[in-house]
Amino acid sequence: MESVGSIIAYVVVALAIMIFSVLAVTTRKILRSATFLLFALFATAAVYFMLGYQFLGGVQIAVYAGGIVVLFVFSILLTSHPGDNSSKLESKKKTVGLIGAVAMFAVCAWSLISRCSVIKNLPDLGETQLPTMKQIGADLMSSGDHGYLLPFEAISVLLLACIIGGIVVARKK
Amino acid sequence: MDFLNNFQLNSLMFLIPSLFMFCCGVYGFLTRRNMIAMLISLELMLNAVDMNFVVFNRFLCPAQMDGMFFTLFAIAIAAAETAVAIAIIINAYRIAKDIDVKDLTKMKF
Amino acid sequence: MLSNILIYFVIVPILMLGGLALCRNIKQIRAVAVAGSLVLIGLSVYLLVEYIAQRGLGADAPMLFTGSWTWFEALGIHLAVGVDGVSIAMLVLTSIIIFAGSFASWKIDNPRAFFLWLILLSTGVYGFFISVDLFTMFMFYEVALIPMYLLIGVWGTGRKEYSAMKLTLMLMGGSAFLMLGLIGIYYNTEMPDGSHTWNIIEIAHQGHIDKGWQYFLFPMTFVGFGVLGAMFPFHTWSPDGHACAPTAVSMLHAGVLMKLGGYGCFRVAMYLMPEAANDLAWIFLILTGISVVYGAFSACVQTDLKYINAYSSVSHCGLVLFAILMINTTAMTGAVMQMLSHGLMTALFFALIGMIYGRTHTRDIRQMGGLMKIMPYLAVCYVIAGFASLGLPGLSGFVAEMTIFVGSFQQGMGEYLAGAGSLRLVFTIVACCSIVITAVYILRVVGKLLLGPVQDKHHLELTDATWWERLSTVTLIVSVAAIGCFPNFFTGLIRDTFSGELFEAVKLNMMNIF
Amino acid sequence: MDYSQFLAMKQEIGLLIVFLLVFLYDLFAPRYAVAGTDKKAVKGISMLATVLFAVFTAYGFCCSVTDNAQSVFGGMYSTTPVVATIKNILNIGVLIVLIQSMQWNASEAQATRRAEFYELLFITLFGMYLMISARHFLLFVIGLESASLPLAAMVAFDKNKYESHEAAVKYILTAVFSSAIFMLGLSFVYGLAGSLYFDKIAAAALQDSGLLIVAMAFVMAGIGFKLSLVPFHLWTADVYQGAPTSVTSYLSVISKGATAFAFMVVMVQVFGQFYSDAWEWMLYALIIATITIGNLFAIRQRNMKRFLAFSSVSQAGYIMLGVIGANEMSLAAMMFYILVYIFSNLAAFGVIQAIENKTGLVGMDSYRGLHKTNPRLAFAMMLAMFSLAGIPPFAGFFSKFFIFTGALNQGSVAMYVLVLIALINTIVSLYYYLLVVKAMYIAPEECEIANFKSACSERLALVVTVGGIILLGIVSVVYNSILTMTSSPL
Amino acid sequence: MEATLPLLILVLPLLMFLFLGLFGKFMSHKWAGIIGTAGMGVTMILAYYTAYLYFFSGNFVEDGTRVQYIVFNQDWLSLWGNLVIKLGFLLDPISALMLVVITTISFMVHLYSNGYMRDHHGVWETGFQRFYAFLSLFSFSMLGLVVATNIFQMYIFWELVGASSYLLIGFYYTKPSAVSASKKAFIVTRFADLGFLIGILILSFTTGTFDFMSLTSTPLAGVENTYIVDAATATTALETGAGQMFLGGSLMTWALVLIFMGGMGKSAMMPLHIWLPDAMEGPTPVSALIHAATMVVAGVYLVARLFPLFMINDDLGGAALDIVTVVGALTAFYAAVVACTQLDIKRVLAFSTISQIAFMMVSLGVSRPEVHDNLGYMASMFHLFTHAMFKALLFLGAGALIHAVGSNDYTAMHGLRKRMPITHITFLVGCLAIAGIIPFSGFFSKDEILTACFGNSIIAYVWMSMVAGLTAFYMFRLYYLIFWWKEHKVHEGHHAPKDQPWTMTLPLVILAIVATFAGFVPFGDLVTWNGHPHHGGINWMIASISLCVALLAIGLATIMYRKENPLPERMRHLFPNLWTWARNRFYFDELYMFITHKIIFNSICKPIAWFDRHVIDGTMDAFASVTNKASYAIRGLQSGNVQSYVWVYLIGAIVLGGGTVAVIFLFF
Repeated sequence: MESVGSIIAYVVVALAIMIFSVLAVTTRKILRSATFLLFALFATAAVYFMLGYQFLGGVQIAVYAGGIVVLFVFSILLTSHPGDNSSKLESKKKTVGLIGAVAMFAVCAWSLISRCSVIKNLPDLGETQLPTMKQIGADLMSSGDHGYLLPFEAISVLLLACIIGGIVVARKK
Repeated sequence: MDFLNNFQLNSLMFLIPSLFMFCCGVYGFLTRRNMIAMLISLELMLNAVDMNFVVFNRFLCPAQMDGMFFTLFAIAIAAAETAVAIAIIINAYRIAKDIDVKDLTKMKF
Repeated sequence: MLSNILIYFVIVPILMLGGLALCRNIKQIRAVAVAGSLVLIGLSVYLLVEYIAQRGLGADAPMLFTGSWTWFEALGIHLAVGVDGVSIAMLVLTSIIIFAGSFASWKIDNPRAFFLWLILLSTGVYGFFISVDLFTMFMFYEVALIPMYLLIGVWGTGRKEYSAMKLTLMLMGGSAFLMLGLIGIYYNTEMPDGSHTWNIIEIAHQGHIDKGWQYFLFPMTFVGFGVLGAMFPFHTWSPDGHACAPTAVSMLHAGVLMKLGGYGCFRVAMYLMPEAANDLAWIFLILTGISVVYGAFSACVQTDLKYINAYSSVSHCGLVLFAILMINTTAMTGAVMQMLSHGLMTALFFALIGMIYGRTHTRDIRQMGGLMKIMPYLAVCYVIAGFASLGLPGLSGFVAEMTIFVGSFQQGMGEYLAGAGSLRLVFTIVACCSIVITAVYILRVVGKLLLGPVQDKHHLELTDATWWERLSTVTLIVSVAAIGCFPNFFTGLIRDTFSGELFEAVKLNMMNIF
Repeated sequence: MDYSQFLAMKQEIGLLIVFLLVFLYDLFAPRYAVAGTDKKAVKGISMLATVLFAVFTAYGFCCSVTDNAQSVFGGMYSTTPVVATIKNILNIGVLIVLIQSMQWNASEAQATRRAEFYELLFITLFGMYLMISARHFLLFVIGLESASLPLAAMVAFDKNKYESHEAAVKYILTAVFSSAIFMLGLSFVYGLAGSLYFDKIAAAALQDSGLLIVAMAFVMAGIGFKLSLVPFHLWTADVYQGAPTSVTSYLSVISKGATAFAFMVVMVQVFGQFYSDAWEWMLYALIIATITIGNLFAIRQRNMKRFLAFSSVSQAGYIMLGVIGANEMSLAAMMFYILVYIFSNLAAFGVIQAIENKTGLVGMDSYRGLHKTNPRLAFAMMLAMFSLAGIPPFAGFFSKFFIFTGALNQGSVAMYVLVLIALINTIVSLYYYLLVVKAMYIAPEECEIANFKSACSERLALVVTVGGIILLGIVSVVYNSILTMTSSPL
Repeated sequence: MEATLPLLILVLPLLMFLFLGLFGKFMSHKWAGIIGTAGMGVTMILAYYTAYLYFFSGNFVEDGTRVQYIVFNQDWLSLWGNLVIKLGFLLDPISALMLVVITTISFMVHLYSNGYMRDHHGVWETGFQRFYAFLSLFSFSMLGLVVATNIFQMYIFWELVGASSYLLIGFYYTKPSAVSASKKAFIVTRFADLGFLIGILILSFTTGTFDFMSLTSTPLAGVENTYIVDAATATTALETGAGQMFLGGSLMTWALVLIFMGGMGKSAMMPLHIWLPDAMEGPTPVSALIHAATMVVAGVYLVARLFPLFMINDDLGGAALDIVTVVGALTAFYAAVVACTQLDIKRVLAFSTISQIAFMMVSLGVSRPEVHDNLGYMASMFHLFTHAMFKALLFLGAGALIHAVGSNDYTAMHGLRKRMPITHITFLVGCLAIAGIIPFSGFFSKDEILTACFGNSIIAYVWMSMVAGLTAFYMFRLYYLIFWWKEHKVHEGHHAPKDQPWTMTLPLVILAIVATFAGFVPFGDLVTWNGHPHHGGINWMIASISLCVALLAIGLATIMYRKENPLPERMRHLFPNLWTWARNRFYFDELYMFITHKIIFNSICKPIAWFDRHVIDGTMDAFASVTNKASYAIRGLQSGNVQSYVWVYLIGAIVLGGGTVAVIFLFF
């Protein structure tokens, strides 16, 4: 049994995710699209909070909403003039896209539903078992089992590479 | 209110919206002609995946935090990807003065 | 390793390749080619003598001069060599044809590259004949095939690109089946210690292949080699390929390379899988029987000299495979004799055609005539080659054909009277008919090309053979006549293989099935 | 926290040191010593990177000889003799690529991003190392992304060429899409198994279900993308064509080789247990499609780079035959195949690059009559084609033969059918490889490429690759030592 | 007997062939002729000596029987089990006879050719050396054939004579008619040889031997070096073989009939005779040697060689011998009728040859032990001998005429009896001999043949007598047309025909003498089927009847052809169709032309060649073009649009996953 509040919260979040996703890919104004993406990302962050991963929710908002979407907006402003509408889609293209998306959805959803072991109720956990900041920090620096020191180091290299790559590509000369 | 009384959050309730989000991303990627819009669709897809990991982690195996950490790193990767992609797209825009993916079909067959 | 004489059949050509790379002018290139081929002839003759001597001293192993050196240990791949009479006959044949071929291409363009490829080809051929390891055998087989592409493509005439491509692809198509078959054989051999082996001798002696697998592997290997043996309906590379190839290549290809097919069919397909060979022989008997008459009939209406000869090769090589499928000592001996005979004779033919073409610049028999008057030497050689082809006694063709016919007939009639079906008998008689058809097309060519009035007045100014051409043809004619006059020497050499211990084991299997 | 565990990652650390040295040189050396077109600048950074990498390669060999299998970071990272060997094989390839690219890097267009080329290249290689050694999917994903994101930047390196940018866009978009699909599959796997450690997933004793298979399919698609397995290959041709040739050759051999190995590890260690052999059947279908469609496309190509792209698609199918065999012998055969493929393909790319650097021509028609003007280049190209086509006595024949032998080890009829299809496809591939030979040797026209003297580095690379093509197969030591390595567990 | 002497007989011509063939062009024509002729002369002397030793030394008679004696027998090629092809030298009555005949005629021809092979000014024909080389080759092959110890040796030399015949017919190789004639001769005989070969194969299968002595089972013992025959084995083999049936006939009958087919080809029996008239395109001495005296009787010789087998077959109820008779009888009549209408002098002689050989065949065919102890066999050999002499004479005479006149057509001759007296006389002798006028040799041999026929059946006798009459008629028709009638005017610048130089007339004279007196040779003592002397004189009743027939025919010919008169013309209008058909040789050539060109070439070869190029080759090309088409068809996959790439990717992944799930869930 869930509290009514959580039910409402769930419904709102789920609807938000779906609606903003649809809007993000269907709106003809590119800047709006970025905005709807932002909302969808917020909704996702809400899910994280709902499930008790506050740190993750924070990261989601900070990196995605604060970083990536801003990047999008900048680049949109750089490459298109405000008020530009993308032209209407050809129906053929729409159909093709729909076929792909629906097929994907059908196959995955069917396999998810048919697989009962994946469908589980929310396990009731004590506060202690949810990841705390401290624990997350410790795990990130741990080199043992379920320690993430190596990926942490590795991704730094990746980010460095992406910085170099981005600079090389974007450099004028 | 029986329905409400018996209502329990289960994993599917989160998986389906996330899947829906993923498929929206797919649709967008397949149909949008603006490359940045395509990137936006990709972000939706990646985000859906992240959500999947978190949901699975929380519902199925809360003991370890593999999923959460994966999501953490995936967000970083997504950021890096976006950065590089946007750099490349802007670069292409500088050359082609256009951002329509349809025009990038010089090489084919 | 170097103490084994057989290795030198590969080493000498490789040294020749090195020598060619160092050559500065055409004279040196010729010198290398001639010296190398002389060394090879010497080696083959020495091997022949030594082999006979060892047999005379009572060596009764199925193969002599055997040697085996591990190559890829984990896969059981060895560089294993060994020869019996058949291989020696083939080695001698190869040496003679390479010798003659070198002289026939005395004036070729870009001689260094030409001889490089030619020698690479012969390396493959030699390697194939000395190997008793399926892997090395297959490797050398393919080494021998690919130079054909460039040799035809670069130095050929006519639709050379098309023909070269077709030839290469079809032959490689055959070898695709072959590769599958060979790997299959490897995995289905079962040595006493449970391991697999590639070694032919070991497989034939101990590693009995499961019968069910034989039914799959036998057709694979037989067709694989059969493509090179110009088996109907996989022969169509032959007319086009031969027609476009330069002289020495036609010689080597028809003379030696097509023999790889026959040799492989018997050494791998028949030898290692006698049961399947026995049960499935009928399919291939029909195909090869068709080849024999089909090639001959097709040759009757061709107007291009090389096409005539190519179809005639289809017919003759069909007879080789046909005889192999008879599964008896005589017919199989005949098959090897036919390989020798056809190799020499057809090389002679192609050499002559090349020489005639080099003078008249046409191969269309309708545009030539009366060459006997203009170039009597070449014409006479052509007639001799023709007689050899139509099986005139005293030349090699007769010996081979008669051995085959007697062997096949004995087998066929025996089976028929024993109530085991008349297929072999009927097809033997069909094959016999080829001697008439062969006479028809050979005499047609001789009549149109050499005899009668001179067709083209320009031809009157042409000259007869030069010394190197004479040397080339004389070598071949002497060999053809030698086989034709003293056949027992050669059949004796070959027969060992088919009546030796190895073949007895095979035949034993066969009798059980019968 | 046990930082000593990093010491197990000798090769990664070594590579990072090389990277850092180059990076620091780039940062702190005077500008004229890195950028510009004067000799010193040109030589400095290229020589530094190449020599350092050569030293590192040698060091890698020393490691692999002495080191035992080790698993560190809670089983997230593992190194074994086999893994060290494949890394060494890749190092050799990269070294050749570096030597080949020196001439291109000396060009004016490269003046301002010479060092970045090396830096990005080393990082992608680092990513591949991680992919190969990863025993946890997070690390694997990071490796995969490190191996592909910087590559996108490298594809776009050719500033002046429109194709380069088009290729980069296509590459980055499909790569990100692919990684999304890949991670979706991973999320399902995670949902089913509850862990991302390879061994734990394998030990999870999962029930058979559609979800698992769909997840497997997505994972395969994600890795297959990098391998350019059909139908995940469509980016290949465009990217290969558009990218600078050095990058193309790097993509076609190193990236492919590393991914193939990683793919094998994932399939055998993670999915090998599920559904007994469902993954084999899926791979079976992919192999047939890959070989056949790659070949069919390759037939029609007139651009050498695009042609080699499709050829490499088809080659990927052959490499996968080593995976599907799923035994020691086919593992060894696969590694040998990768090695030989590196040499053969790099020989071809070496010739293409030499000609492109000199004349800018990459069309097959420009190669007509090449043997008259540049006989050595033509010869090297021909050997490369023969080796790729699997013609003895060149190395390609041996690798093909071994990979077929390995695949048939199971002895099932399905395998025979698969190998037969592959063999029939070798005929088609022979056809188009011979087309190149035909253009160079048989076509009667005058060649539009005049005789020229290629740069020292290019010649060195060609000598090495041609030597490899000739010797790798015949000298059985190579294969035998690889086999010795693979007889130890992964 | 030493092996050297017989070996020399074989080797000498072979050496001559190699010598003249390889070095001929380095020597003058004259010396080539002299060397060739001398070589043949030596061979002839050796052959005579051998024959003398065989017949008269007494060493080869055991208990009143002439033995078969193997001088040497060398393994040549080992085949199946005991089947070994040997090359050897078998001396027995018929081979000794043949040695004499062949060397004699060959020597005469060698001698004669010295004159014949140059024109009126004494200029030698081109290729004169080659001509002698080929003659030597032929002599070698023919000698090898007759002394064969086994059937395969016979087959080997059989092929060789065919080849040398081919070379000699085509001697004037620039003449298209000669080329096609030689080709025809070779191919027709080759076709017959196919039968021969299969016959040999069957025979060797049933009996397990090639050897004549084993086959004919004449056990002889006591003579040194004699081949000891295991008669029991051979007979058993024969009987088992004879009992096995194949397609309605016993194997043995099949074997013998097929072997006889080979003989039919060589001996130009109908319907395989068509090559012989055309073979007259060769130089006339060649016709005399090969196509009259020696090679064409090889078929008869073959049947004679295997005669005991034929007899056994006959005993067992096989039809082989009857087939020989019927074929011979039909051919004899056919050829005689055709000979009556031909214009070309050599063709008349050619048909006459066919007819005469058919006589020998019939003679063998009717020969039975119960009829005068196989008189037919002896008669056949006798006729072979006499025919060789007088037919060679006729041909050489014809050659002299042709050489003098420059044409084969006797309408160009007429009235030559005064201008060429020697030729006239010798030719007349030949005509009388062939017509069977006492005391010329033909009379005796033909009489014995008719006696043999009479003993067998009255029909055969009447039939053959009729043919004998026809023979006399057409020969004298020829004789009158050439030597009588009104002489043609000699045109300006042409030489008047006259007798030829001694090299040509000497052989004529010698042969005329032989042809006259050969009938008195005590043949019955020398050549019989079993080696026992044959005793029996002339059957005067039959002899006188046949003499009458011959004289009547000659009389008729005299009436019709002695002078130019309308009688022949009237006769011709009496039987217009018969005449036309006979003149056109009953359209056999046209029939063969139809079969070879229309059926074999146009209906078999060309369709096969078309099939090969279009269907088989087309299929192979189709693989290539289908691949190319497929390649073209799927190029849309690579549309260049990244979204379509991704779509394919996506669908690929979904199908891979979903498809596998579907397959597993549906089928497992």
